[in-house]
Formats: sequence, C-alpha cells, structure tokens
Amino acid sequence: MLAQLVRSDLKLPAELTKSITIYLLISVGIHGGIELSHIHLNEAIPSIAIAIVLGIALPIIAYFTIINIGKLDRLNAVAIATHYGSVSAGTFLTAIAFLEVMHVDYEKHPVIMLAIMESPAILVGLMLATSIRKKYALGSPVIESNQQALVKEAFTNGSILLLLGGILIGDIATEKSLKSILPFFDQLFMGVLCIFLLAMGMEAGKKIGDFKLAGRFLIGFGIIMPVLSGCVGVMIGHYVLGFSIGGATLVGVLAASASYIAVPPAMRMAIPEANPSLYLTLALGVTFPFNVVFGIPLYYGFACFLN
Amino acid sequence: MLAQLVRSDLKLPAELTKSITIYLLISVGIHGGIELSHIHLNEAIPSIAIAIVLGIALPIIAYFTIINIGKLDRLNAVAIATHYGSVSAGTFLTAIAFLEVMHVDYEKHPVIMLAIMESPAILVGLMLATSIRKKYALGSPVIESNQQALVKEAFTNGSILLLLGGILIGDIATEKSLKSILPFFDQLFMGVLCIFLLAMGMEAGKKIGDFKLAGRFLIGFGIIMPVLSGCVGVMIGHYVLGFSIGGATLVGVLAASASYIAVPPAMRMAIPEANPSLYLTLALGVTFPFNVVFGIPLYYGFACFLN
Amino acid sequence: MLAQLVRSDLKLPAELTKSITIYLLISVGIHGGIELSHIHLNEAIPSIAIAIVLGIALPIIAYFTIINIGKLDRLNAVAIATHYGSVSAGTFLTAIAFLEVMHVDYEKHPVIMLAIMESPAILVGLMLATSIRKKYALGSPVIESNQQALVKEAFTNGSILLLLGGILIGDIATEKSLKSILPFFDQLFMGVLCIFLLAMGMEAGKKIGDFKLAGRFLIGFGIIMPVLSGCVGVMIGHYVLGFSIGGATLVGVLAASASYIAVPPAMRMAIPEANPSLYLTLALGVTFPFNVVFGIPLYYGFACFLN
Amino acid sequence: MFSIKRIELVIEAVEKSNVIRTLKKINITSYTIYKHVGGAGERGSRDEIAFGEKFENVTFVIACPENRLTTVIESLRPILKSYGGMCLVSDAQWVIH
Amino acid sequence: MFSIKRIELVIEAVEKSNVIRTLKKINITSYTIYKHVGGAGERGSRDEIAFGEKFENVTFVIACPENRLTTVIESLRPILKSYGGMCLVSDAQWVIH
Amino acid sequence: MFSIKRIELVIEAVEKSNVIRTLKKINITSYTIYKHVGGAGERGSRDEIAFGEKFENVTFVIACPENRLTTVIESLRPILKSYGGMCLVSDAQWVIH
Ligand SMILES: Nc1ncnc2c1ncn2[C@@H]1O[C@H](COP(=O)(O)O)[C@@H](O)[C@H]1O
Ligand SMILES: Nc1ncnc2c1ncn2[C@@H]1O[C@H](COP(=O)(O)O)[C@@H](O)[C@H]1O
Ligand SMILES: Nc1ncnc2c1ncn2[C@@H]1O[C@H](COP(=O)(O)O)[C@@H](O)[C@H]1O
Ligand code: NA
Ligand code: NA
Ligand code: NA
Repeated sequence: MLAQLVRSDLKLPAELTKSITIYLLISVGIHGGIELSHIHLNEAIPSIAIAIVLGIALPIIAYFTIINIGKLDRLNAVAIATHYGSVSAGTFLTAIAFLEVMHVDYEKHPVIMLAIMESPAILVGLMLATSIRKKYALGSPVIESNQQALVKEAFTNGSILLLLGGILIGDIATEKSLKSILPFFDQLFMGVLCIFLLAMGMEAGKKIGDFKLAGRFLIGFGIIMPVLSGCVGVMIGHYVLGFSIGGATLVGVLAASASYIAVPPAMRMAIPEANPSLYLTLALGVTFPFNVVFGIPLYYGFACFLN
Repeated sequence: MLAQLVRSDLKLPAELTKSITIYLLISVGIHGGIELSHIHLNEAIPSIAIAIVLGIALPIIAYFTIINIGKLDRLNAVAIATHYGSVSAGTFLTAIAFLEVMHVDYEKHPVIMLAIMESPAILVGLMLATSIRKKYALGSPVIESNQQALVKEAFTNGSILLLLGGILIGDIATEKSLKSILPFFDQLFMGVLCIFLLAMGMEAGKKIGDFKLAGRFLIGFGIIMPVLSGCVGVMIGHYVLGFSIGGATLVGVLAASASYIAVPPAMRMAIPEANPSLYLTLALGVTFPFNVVFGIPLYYGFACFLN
Repeated sequence: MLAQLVRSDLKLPAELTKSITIYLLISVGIHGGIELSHIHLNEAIPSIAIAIVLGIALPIIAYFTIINIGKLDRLNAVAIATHYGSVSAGTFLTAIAFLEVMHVDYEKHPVIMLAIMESPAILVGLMLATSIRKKYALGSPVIESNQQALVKEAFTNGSILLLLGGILIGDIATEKSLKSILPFFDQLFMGVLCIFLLAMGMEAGKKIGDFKLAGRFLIGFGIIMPVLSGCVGVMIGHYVLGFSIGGATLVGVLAASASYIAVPPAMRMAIPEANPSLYLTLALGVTFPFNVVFGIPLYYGFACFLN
Repeated sequence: MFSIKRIELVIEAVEKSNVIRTLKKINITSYTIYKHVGGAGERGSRDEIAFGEKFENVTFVIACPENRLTTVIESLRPILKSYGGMCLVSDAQWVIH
Repeated sequence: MFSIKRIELVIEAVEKSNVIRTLKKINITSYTIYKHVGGAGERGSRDEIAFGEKFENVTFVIACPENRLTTVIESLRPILKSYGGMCLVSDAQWVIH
Repeated sequence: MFSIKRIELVIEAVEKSNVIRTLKKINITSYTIYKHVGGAGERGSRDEIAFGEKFENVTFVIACPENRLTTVIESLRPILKSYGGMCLVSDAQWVIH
C-alpha cells in the first residue's frame, strides 16, 4: 500500500508540508526550552562543544570514506559528505516520538545540538570544495557573491531560527502564559508529526526511482555511514555527555541523520559541478527512511546495551 | 449573507482546502478503523459487495434516465451519470457531523464503502463512453495512453489511499499510541469540518451563476436523482445490511451523493466531448448543497420511518 | 535575534498566513457571538454608532494633520489618513491576548465594532480624493468601473464577512453543538495567534528597510497618531460607552490601529497617484509594531488610570 | 498556422478584474493569465507579501488578429497609464487545431 | 546565439502528463512548465477551483530547432484537437552558454 | 510603440537573488519574475518538491533596449555556465504608456 501511495497522484500541498515543518520546529523548541529553563547555562557547554566537533568531523570522515572506497569524483564526494555532517530535523522528531511512545525519558540538550549542528558542516563543505579546486587547478564556476550569501545563510537559515525562537519562548515564558499556547504546541504535536511522516515518506518514495542512478556503492554508503556515526554518537552521548538512554539515543540520531532541507540548496550553490540527484537521493531516499525504520530502534537498542 | 459571501472577494486559499480535505479523510478513516478493529473481516463483505453493486448500477440507471427523459446527447449523459455512481466525501462527512450532533449511533462499515465506491462508477463511465462511440461510429478523440492512466488512477486516487491509510492506522494502532494522536484527529474534527463546509459552500455558490447553462431538466435531475437513490440506499442499508438508523442514513447518503473531486477530472480526460460546466454545476452547484441542506435530514427521516 | 529573523531567508508560506488570519477572524467572531447572544440588540446600538463616527472622523483628522504639519502632497495624505480610520484585526487580536494573559475581563461589543470599522474610512478616503481632484483640477486617472468595485468591496470584503459569520455562529448555535467545535476554535486560539504574530513581525521587519523613504515626519506621525487616537478611544470607551477597563482598552486599540489588509489595495485602486511604499511602511512597519509593543500596554494603563 | 499578435501585459493584481472587464467590452474573451508574478520597475518592486497578495503582478497573454491589435492596445492604455505595468507585442504563429 | 523556434502551449492541466509522454516519444526532453495558469477561451474560463485544480491550465514552453518544429506540432495536434488549448510559435535566439 | 529585446531567462531558483544582484550591477532594475516554474533539461527534471522548493526554476523576463542586450547577456552568461538554464532572446514592441 505504501508503494501505491508513492505511485499515486496524491501529493500533499507543498505549503502544507512547509507549515507543518515550521510548527514542528517551534514546538520541539518550546518543549526543549521549558526543560532547559531549569538548567544552568554552563551545563549546556559540553553538548554545544560536542555538536560543533561532530559537525566538523563527520563530513571530513565521510569525504575520505567516499574518496577512498568509492570511485566518485572529489566534488561530488564533498557535496554528499556535507549532508552527513549536518542533521535532519525530521529524523530527530521521529526519534522523539519513538521515545515518547516507548515512555523513555530524555535530556533536552540535544534540541540545542540540533540547532547548532545545522551550520558547521556547510562551512566544512565549502572549505573542502575550495581547497580541492585549488589543488587540482579546477576553475571555480562559483560566483563570488554566492559564497558570501552561503556563509551567511549557513548560520541564519529558517530551521535554526525557528528552533532557537521556540527554545527562547519555552525558556522565558511564564507558566501561566505557556498554559494558553500548549494545547496548540503540545497536544497536537504527535498528530501533526503523523502527517509530516506521511509527507516525508511519499517524498522519499519518489526518490526510489533514482536508485539506479546512485549505484550500489553509494546506497551502501547511505546505510553504513549512519549506522557507524549513529553508534559513535550514542557512545559520545553515554560516555562523554553522561546522558541517559533517551539522551544518548538522540545524540546517536543527530550524528546518524543526513540533512535534506538546509544542505541540498547550499551544496547546489556552492558546488554546481556536483550532481544534485546523487545527494538528494542519498539523503532523502536512502538515509532518511533507513534511519526512521531501522536506525532509530538500533541506536536505542545500542544505548540500552551500554547502560 | 451567504449570498454576500459568495459574491465577495473572499477566497479560502486552495492549499488550505486541500489540506483540510486530507485531514478529514484521514480522520474519518482512523475513526472507522478504530471501530472496525473490533469486527471480523467476514462481517464487512456484504457492505463491500453492496458498495460495488451501487457503484455499477447507479451510473447505468442515471444514464438511461437522462437519455430517455432529458434530451441530452449521449456522451454528456454518460459524463453526468458517472458522477452519481461515485460518492462525495464532503457530503458523507457532513452526514456524520449531523448524526453526531443528533447523538445518533452509526455502523462504521459505510466508511469502507466510501473508499470503495470512488472507483467502480468511473470504469462504468469509461465503458459506456467506449460502447457509445463504437455504436454511433464516433471517432474517439481520447488518446490511448490517457485511457490506461485513467483506469489506474480510478483505483489509486488520493482520497481512496488517505481513507484506507486512516482505516489501517485506526485498525492496527495500539490504544496507547492512538491516545497521543487523537487530540489532533479527533477533537479538532468538527471545527475543521466547519471550515470545510464554508469553503464548499462558497465553491458551490460560485456555480449558481452557471444554472441557466444547465437548463431546467438537468437541475431537476440533480435534485430528484439523489432523492430517489438516497431512499433506495436507506432501504438497502436497513433491509439488506441490517444497519441501525444511523448506518442506514449513511448508506443513503453514499447512494445519493455525487462526486465532485475524483470524477470530474476523470470525465474530462475520458470524455473530452462532454461539457465540464454541466457536470461540475450539477455535482457541486446543485446536488451537493441539496444533499447538505435537505437530503441528509430527509434520508435520516426516512431511516427513522423504516425502523 | 528578531533582526536575524527578518534578514533571514525564512518566510512563512503566504497561504499559511492567510489561513491563520481566516481562522483567527472566525474564532474571535465566535467568541464575540457567544457572549452577545445574552445581550439585547438595542444595547449594541451605541457601540455601532461610535464605530461609524470613529471611522469617519479619524481619517479626516489624520488628513488635516498630515497636510498642515507635514509637507506631503494631498493625495498621498489622503491615502495614508484612510489607513488610520480603518482597523487592524491583528492588533485587536493581540490586545485580546494581552487582556487574557492579564486576566482582565472585557465587553464583547468591540468585536462588532471591529467588523464595522473596516468600511467607513475607505468611503471617506474615496470622497476626499475625489474632492481634491476636483478642487485642484487634477485629471482623475481612476477608471470608473474601479470606483464602483471599490465601494462594493468596502462593505463585503473577506474580513468583515468572516467576522460577522463567526458572530452569527456563536450567536445562534446551541451550546451542545458549540461544544464540538470549541476545541478547534477556542483551545488553539492563543497558539495560532503566536504564529500569526511571528509572521506579522517578520513582514513588519521587512518594511524597516523602507524607513528612510518615509522620512522623519511620517514616522513620527505613525507613532503619535495612534497614541492620540488610542487615548481618545479609551476615553470614549470609558465615558461614552461605559465599558470596563478591558472594553475601554479595546476601543482604544480600534481607534489607534491602522489597517494593513483591507485598505492598502483599496487605496492602490482608488488613488494610483499615491506611493504605496509610504502607506504600507507606515501601517505595517511603524504603527503595527508600535501598537503591539508599546501601544496596547499604554492604552490599558490609561484605561486603568481612568477607572 | 496563421499569423497573430501576441500581447503580453504585466500589471498589478488589483487591476486583474478591471482588465478582464475592459477586454470583454471590446469582445476579447480569450486570454491566458499568470498569477503571483513578481517584478520590479519604476514603481518599486512587487512581490507577494503575506498580508497583501494584491501587491503582486499578474500577466495576461492575449493572442489576437493583427487587425484588432490597435483596439486592444488603446483600451488597455488608460490602465497602464494609471497603474503602470509593461505591455509587449510580438509576432507569433497560431497553430490551428 | 542561434535561431530556434519557441513553442508556447497552453493546455488543460489534466493533459500535463500526456503532453510530457508525447514529447518524450519524439525525443523532446527539454521544456519549461508553468502551473496554475488561468485562462478563458472557447471552452469557457479555466481557473483554480478549490476542489478541482485539474481544471486549470498549464503552459509548456519548448525551445526547439527549426527542423524539428513540424514533428513537435504534429504530435501535439491530436491533444489540442481533443482538449482545446492554445499553441503559439515564434522566433527566438538561444543564448549559448 | 518602440522596438526592444525580450530576454527570457529560465534558471534554478537558488540563483534568483544572484541574478537580481547581477542585473543591478549593470543598472537593470526592471524585470518580471515567475516563480515555481517546473522544467526538464540536460540537468534532469526540476520541480517543486515538498522539502526543497529551491530545486525549482524561476523565469526572468527582461525587456531591454537593443543596445544594452550584449551587456545583459554577457553578465548573465557566467551564471548560465555554472548552473545551467535557458536564455532566449526575441524581438518585441514596447507599448508606451
Ligand atoms: N523593462 C521591463 N522588463 C520586464 N518587466 C518590466 C519592465 N518594466 C516593468 N516591468 C514589469 O512591470 C511591472 C510594473 O512596472 P512599473 O510600472 O515600471 O513599476 C514591474 O513590476 C515589472 O514586473
Ligand atoms: N486567443 C487567445 N489568447 C490567449 N490565450 C488563449 C487564447 N485562446 C485560448 N487561450 C488559452 O487556451 C485555453 C483553452 O482555450 P479554449 O480551448 O479556446 O477554451 C484558454 O483557457 C486560454 O488560457
Ligand atoms: N529546449 C528547452 N526548451 C524549454 N526549456 C528548456 C530547454 N532547455 C532547458 N530548458 C529549461 O531550463 C532548465 C535548465 O535546463 P538544463 O540546464 O538544460 O537542465 C530546465 O529545467 C528547463 O526549464
Ligand atoms: Na549527521
Ligand atoms: Na452516489
Ligand atoms: Na484606527
């Protein structure tokens, strides 16, 4: 039936999925903010540091993996690698829903990490691409003004602002005023998430036709990369940050997930030589559904095992 | 004031009405699915059979009525008749709201019938059109590939999939996980339906200007056809399926309602010789408002009378 | 951070903000209607009269202020003045949210006034423009059919109909049927309003870049005009209509707010000679944010002071 | 195929129904409309703003026989004069079906 | 720059995938599509209605070499015949990049 | 009416602000923009996907005097080179208002 859905004419209106994404980001921000208001800022510093380190290290590791094992050209490799250093809010939200259905508590720091991890990978990708073009004496087709626009956008894109805005609201609002907005931002959350996953699933399904294009190596990469980085993420969550099972699972999900909203257009602008079908197929058609169906339970299982 | 509304500049955004339709279909599916999870599959077979029989018989009856009494050409007659064999989810939803406001219980099988009755009439319409073209030696202007696309779409169009998807969720989800999504899919239902009816009313009202185009006979047909098939539907619901007052009313509504979402574009593709203004005006401008204002209470009254 | 938001790429889908506006207008109408169903029609007459008087007097006063103190040409002055005679539903809704967070009760008559005050100012603006063109022998570039369309629309535009529709529903619906729609129209109100204010804030912020264009005098006008008319409004609410603190505050807000939905396109059609950047910047970029941040608490404080 | 004139009129959205009325008066009832069109010109930039979709442009494309061109243009000119916009005319071939 | 023919096809939205299939058959895989296009013509007015977006138009713009023009037009003609629409052809220069 | 050149540029939506900046540099501040444009070409098909509206096309229509044509085209060419797209130039008459 899922296959039917994909092949069918049904298409959720684009504005609906955008609206839902906005709602979910604000909601998860508010939830995070409410909890974080009980926490001292100092306590958040380790999570923030880890988020930055992951955002820098993951795309570099991914890049060298693709170059050494696969036989992709370097610029396509950078474009793909960058996606794995950033995060997917959709995957993160699904993980939260998963934990809540399982009645597992989790720390709220990963919500901040989600906001932070959107940006660093994009900068790393930009720098890698520049240095490759220099080293291999490729002429850069990238218009200069684009590069500046990109750096700015990497830090101020919509998702980040909505998340931080939500956190701020949750953090500073009084309990009384929260009460009046929570029916909207709290009670509806899971239902809206349902529709979001339906939309995502359909979008991901439409990418399946492009699988042949990606080739066996890349599809393998799109599955093994998240498994490895997910497990490393869980270990960091458990040993370095000292999180509970739920929190460690979320750090794993952050590490494992690949961005499909913020990074693709950034890479399209920064590396026009790369083929967008490759990275879109991988992030949206392979890694996202893999994480939702197999990855999240796996990272959760691993987190349980460590405890 | 309603007239004002129609003539005014006010237009609900198209994406909003689409989003609302998606929400309503999933919601009604989930409700149906929850109830049906207590029911054995075998018990649903009679309803399914009746749905198919109605979907085949109604357009044929409607076709011969139009041909014999009115003086419409045959292809326009087929196009119009097909609409009356299919169903209108909007009318069905309004009927459910009506029963709930009246505190009348109803069986959930009609929800499955709603999903099933979308398709058969379209096939019947296709076959009627083909045989008419053969019999009267009309050249068919329909491009072949369109015909195949049409048959496929008749069975996998969005409404069907959303309804069945909702039924599946309601059927298999555990009570615990339902609890978290019900605030969205349950509590908001009636409020959203309100907005939906507002949008429908405005759309229907805009069709009123086209009434002259349809002519007296067709307008009469658009009112008498649903009354007759609605009463037959109620009788089938009562005597054949053994439903309560609520359930019989819903079967009546299914029989009486004319599709205005799935069938019009199908007929536009299948019978380009027919005039879309005629069938759109009838389904959306005559039969839909008639059913909502007079039909539903009538079928309900008739169902009470039979009990 | 707010500045970031504005400069960022983030844009709420236009259809979302339209949908939200529709929801808010119906909701506030229903709330008003429920309360008004306990009231005799006669009691509403003074509020209605005051609404009309304000709608006529304010744009005239504003016009002469601009002409005499500022050095704007007359047609631009009329176009701007008209905005201040009409009302901003967004500001009104924020004021209601403000009163509710402060646990201040308020009369429901201002909801009717909100619906009424949309129109008169537009007519006054039209008449002023016509008489100026005659007096100064300017050729009118306005196509005649436009003028008729405008007058019609001034009384049947979407906001008015949605508000009145909501009031009607709230007024005539039984308690039982209201119960089923209130979770949607009541519980979600404040949360949706949050998103609305976010969208408005971003839209307003984008206008800030146009400030230089408006010049110092107009920006001053955009702040002092609402303060003065707001205080007059509060006094009328308190002394003439005998409202409580909450009700008087709302009358103040009605007087102080400048329309940014209905009036701008009307003025574009009626006075093509005027510069839309001027009135859009003033209404959306100066007066709206001023009222939301400083105005509402000010008028509330003044209402408290009068009691 | 036969020759026609292709008129491309970009105008503010508030004027849409006015243009349709004007065309009807001179018996032009065939046209194509593009909505939500952005643009920039002498009167500043025009784009969908969340609370003012009427500050966008719409584009009319009208294919008309050469001998009707002047009538169409002359009846559209007052609207262009008052509200600005762009009106281009070019040659095209109409594919007969 | 070199000369090409610019084909502008306005057709009912239900026919969109049919047009794409037809173009593919004659090896035309480059085109631009405008959706949600309104219009009026012999078959009445077409515009987005809330419950029937398939009763709008879509516009295809196809830039093709002069020698392919007849093939393209002949394969589109049956669709135009059955479902109506407008097809304009004009001359343009393609900017080589 | 006087003669102008009508430039029609179809380009990826990510490049929209870049094109506007480029046009501004050469003092072109009048243009019309169509958003949410689909298409297919050498770089595959481009269409609105729910989570990536930036993978659509936008179309710029620019009416410019003949003597400015080369400047405009030369400044747009690098963008076309890097990101693909289509740029057509045709003759049109500008209706003076
Ligand atoms: N030279 C031009 N090329 C393309 N579009 C133009 C041009 N001049 C004006 N327009 C369009 O016409 C609208 C109104 O122009 P204006 O009246 O000059 O502000 C603009 O928003 C553009 O969409
Ligand atoms: N003369 C024309 N000029 C511009 N567009 C046209 C013209 N004739 C037809 N159209 C377009 O083609 C569609 C179908 O036309 P028709 O088949 O004549 O109803 C209309 O909805 C218009 O969008
Ligand atoms: N021959 C053509 N006719 C019409 N549009 C084209 C053509 N070639 C390219 N395009 C448009 O330009 C975009 C980019 O083309 P490309 O760079 O070839 O992928 C496509 O998505 C189409 O919208
Ligand atoms: Na990651
Ligand atoms: Na039926
Ligand atoms: Na006011």
